[in-house]
Amino acid sequence: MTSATLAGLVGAALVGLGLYGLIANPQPLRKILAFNLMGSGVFLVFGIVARKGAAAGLQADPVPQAMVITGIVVAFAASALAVALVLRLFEAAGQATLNPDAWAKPPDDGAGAE
Amino acid sequence: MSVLQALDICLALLVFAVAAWTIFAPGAFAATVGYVVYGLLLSLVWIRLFAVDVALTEAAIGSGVTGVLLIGAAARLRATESAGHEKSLSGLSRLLVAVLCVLVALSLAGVVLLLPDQGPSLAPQSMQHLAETGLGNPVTAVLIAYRAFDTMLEKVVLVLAVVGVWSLAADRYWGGAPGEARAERPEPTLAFLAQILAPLGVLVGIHVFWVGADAPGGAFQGGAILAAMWIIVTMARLTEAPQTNAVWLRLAIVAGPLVFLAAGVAGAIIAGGFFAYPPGFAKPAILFIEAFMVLSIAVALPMLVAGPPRREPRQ
Amino acid sequence: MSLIVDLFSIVAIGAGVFFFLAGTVGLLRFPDALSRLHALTKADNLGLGLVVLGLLPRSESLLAALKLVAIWALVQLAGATAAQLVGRAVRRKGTAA
Amino acid sequence: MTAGVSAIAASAGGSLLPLAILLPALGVLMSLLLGGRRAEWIALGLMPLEFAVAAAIAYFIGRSGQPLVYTLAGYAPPLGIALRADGFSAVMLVTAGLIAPAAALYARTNFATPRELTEKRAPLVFWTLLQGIQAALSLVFLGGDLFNLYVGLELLTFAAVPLVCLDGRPETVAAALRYLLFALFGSVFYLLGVALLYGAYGTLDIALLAPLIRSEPAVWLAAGLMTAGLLAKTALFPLHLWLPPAHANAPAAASAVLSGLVVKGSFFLVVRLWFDVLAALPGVIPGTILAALGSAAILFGSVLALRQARLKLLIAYSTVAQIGYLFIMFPLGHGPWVADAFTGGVMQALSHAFAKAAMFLSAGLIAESLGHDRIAELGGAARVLPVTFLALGLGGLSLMGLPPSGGFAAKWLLMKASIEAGQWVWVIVMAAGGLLAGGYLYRVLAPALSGERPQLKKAPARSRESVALVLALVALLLAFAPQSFFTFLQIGRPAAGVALQ
Repeated sequence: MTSATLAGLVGAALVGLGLYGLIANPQPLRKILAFNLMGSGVFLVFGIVARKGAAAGLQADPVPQAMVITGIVVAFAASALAVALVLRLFEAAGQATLNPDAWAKPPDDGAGAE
Repeated sequence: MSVLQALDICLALLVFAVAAWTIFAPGAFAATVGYVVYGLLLSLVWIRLFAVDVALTEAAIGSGVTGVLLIGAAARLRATESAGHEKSLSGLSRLLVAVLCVLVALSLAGVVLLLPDQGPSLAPQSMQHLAETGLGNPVTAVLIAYRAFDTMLEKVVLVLAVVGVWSLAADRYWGGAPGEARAERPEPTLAFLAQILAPLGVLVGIHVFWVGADAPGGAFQGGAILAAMWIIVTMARLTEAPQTNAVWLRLAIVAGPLVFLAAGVAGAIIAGGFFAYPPGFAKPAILFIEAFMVLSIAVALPMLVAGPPRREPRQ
Repeated sequence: MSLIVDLFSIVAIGAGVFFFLAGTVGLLRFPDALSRLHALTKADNLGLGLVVLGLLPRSESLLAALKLVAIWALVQLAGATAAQLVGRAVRRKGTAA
Repeated sequence: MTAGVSAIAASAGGSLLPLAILLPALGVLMSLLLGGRRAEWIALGLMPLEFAVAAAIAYFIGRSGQPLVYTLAGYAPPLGIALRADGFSAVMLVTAGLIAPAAALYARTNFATPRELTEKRAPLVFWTLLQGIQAALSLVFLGGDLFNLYVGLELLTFAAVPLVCLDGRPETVAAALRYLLFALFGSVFYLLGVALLYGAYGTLDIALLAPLIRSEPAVWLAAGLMTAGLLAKTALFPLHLWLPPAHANAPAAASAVLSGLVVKGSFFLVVRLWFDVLAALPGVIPGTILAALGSAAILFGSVLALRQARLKLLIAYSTVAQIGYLFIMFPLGHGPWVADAFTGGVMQALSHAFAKAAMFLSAGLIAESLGHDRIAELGGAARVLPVTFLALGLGGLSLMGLPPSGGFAAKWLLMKASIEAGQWVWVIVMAAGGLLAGGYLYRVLAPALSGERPQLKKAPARSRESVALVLALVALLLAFAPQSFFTFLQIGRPAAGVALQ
């Protein structure tokens, strides 16, 4: 088995693990971790695609590599926004949870809709 | 089986084990620490895939800056973590989710195994046009020339992310500074590290950007290293984040995409097409654009880590 | 000559790996945070130093050799700082408890 | 660069395509840089220009009868990136070019920077991100490269999510966070599919990829992953959970854009995927699955809309249902009825965009005027707010699919295609959906038309009422779209073009 195929299998496993964490872990911060894990699994799939495209004296196809670099920056930006939302929720509700029953204040009924 | 293959297998198992830890660890803080380790291991995998540019980006941004961001959040949330306010899934739905995820992973693994050993590639075309760009690193050529449009828009994504994070400030803090204020007596150990590391790191960051034209490296990686240095200096509380209404800060954040966009439009006027470079002047134009991108990345990443403004603006 | 260089590299890198291993065992087996920290930092610094030493004669240029030494120095610095910080956190927690 | 230059400006008017994306992108950057009320001026100042560009693109396409193509950076695909505009792209572009300014005019009251401040949080964020949504939608409608479209999807997410929680209440922050998590899940799945397609064929350019597609495992997996990802962003049942709280809690102007336009962005890509990229696959079974989910969305969303206590939540659940109609076209993609099915789907996207924007703006006015949007306490409200409720009702007409309205034209075309294809079940579902829509609108309108006149906290501005009314009227006028409009929609669809003859 080549190291590229091995990396591809790891990527597949990471996507599975990340997906599980994203759905099954109730805490928002753990979901963000899981999203990052899933993202890096996807990037690894790009990585083996790049490696299998080794040609013209290059060890790997540069186009998927560039896409991964773009993707890593976007994933960071997404994590930053998500973390900021979690911390804001923590400040506003006293709990960093998507479960409204645990918040300090009851949600209002739309009296202040605008 | 060669030694290298054995090492590959060990690395793969280690990555998988640490990844599983970040999902199944009992505490969010421990899971986050696991994620940072995971990111560093992943950089090694990227080296083994002969993608050194990606390895640098993963180490600097995927593991490094993301790690600081997530650990900071985990530390702030740690106190309430054990309160158990979450509605957990029932055992049965957990099982169903697990089955679904295993199915996705297995089909993905199957497809990956089916990919031909010599796959389709744009490597020959990338090399064929490399001389026109004046660059020696084909990955940089893809980012700044062939697919320049992607890269410019992705810089706009970063700007939107900054606006999004700032939008979470309280109204009275708008325009103020995020993060902790500068300390009168900074943490001595961290300050010592920052004082030695930051000047070196700035040199390394600029070096990585500069060699990126011809060797692994580039604007993303160099900018991320500079960003990390700023983060360390603010963590040591030797300095504090700037006010978010500061004109220089806003200029620094938009400079990269703005210069890139302007160059793209200039290409339409002087080089015959949006984002085209005039023949013979491609390399200086690219380095000019990249210099502003480094600046924007070096400023935008620390601002994203710092979070929304938390202090009232001084006039 | 090359045989001696090879031998030197093997011995130095082998010793370095041994120290890493010892440090890791210490991390896993020692009872409390401070002694774990002790095992880890000592062994890792020495281990990395030996690995770098073993690699030095194999570097292609003076610049590459300097980079190796710089890496070692930077890891020393970062390791020492991290150990300090962890140690302080442990002590603070210890007095609080 | 000699090899590349020949590929530039492949069609007259092609250079308008990058402009449609770069203008609002420039607006985003300048708004943050200059700050304060200048963000509002920049947004309002650029909007006419952006609309002119969209209209010019439509003009060039209509004149030549051919799609517009533009090759960026002088590198032809697969190495470079191409932008393409067909009839569908142009129509969506013009729609976005109308609805965004309408929402902007409406929003000027809510997002003005007060005189005494140089800059205020909510206005700066709103005006900057509104332009971000415009840039993202232009990219989504024009992108010819699957990875470039991924960047467009991310732009859309980053611009849309913070608008949901501008007021900072915990429930809006939670809604935004849930929205972001769904959207990120969608992006990752989409990107994974992109990786597999690149691995199989070495190109991501839609025009180059389409003829290469064969029925093989990598393609099917990629198709499944990308579709699932896009459905999460479009909020098709059962991935709709994020939508009602997000759309109901956002400020009305933002809700109008989110419900009217943003979900159409990812829907547009589902259409691109199955009608353009994967046209070679036998699409009846996946199409049937999509339509079945759509049917479930129609019934489920409508029933839940019937049970809501708040007007904005009712409208948001009705979006869940109306999204369902968009997916009825997918199993009808093969056969002589494909043109009707495609046109019906597009008409549904257009009429829902205008009708729903009108309804959210009306609901916003109602909430501002009465101080609440509780349905149980709307009695007599239409007698004091006649124009607002007229806009709400006319929008509702389109949702029900009653003539004359764009919604009627859409549903009629979809039903006609279903009957011709012998797929009667969709006809029944659509008829039931129309009845249920009538039910939830009756719940709002009937008491509002009778009963005691309630006391107004403040009367809505005529100009803002007119904005909502104009949008609702456009949704109605779509019913009178001439045959040439349907021909225009088919530009760039070779298979469907044959069926038209």
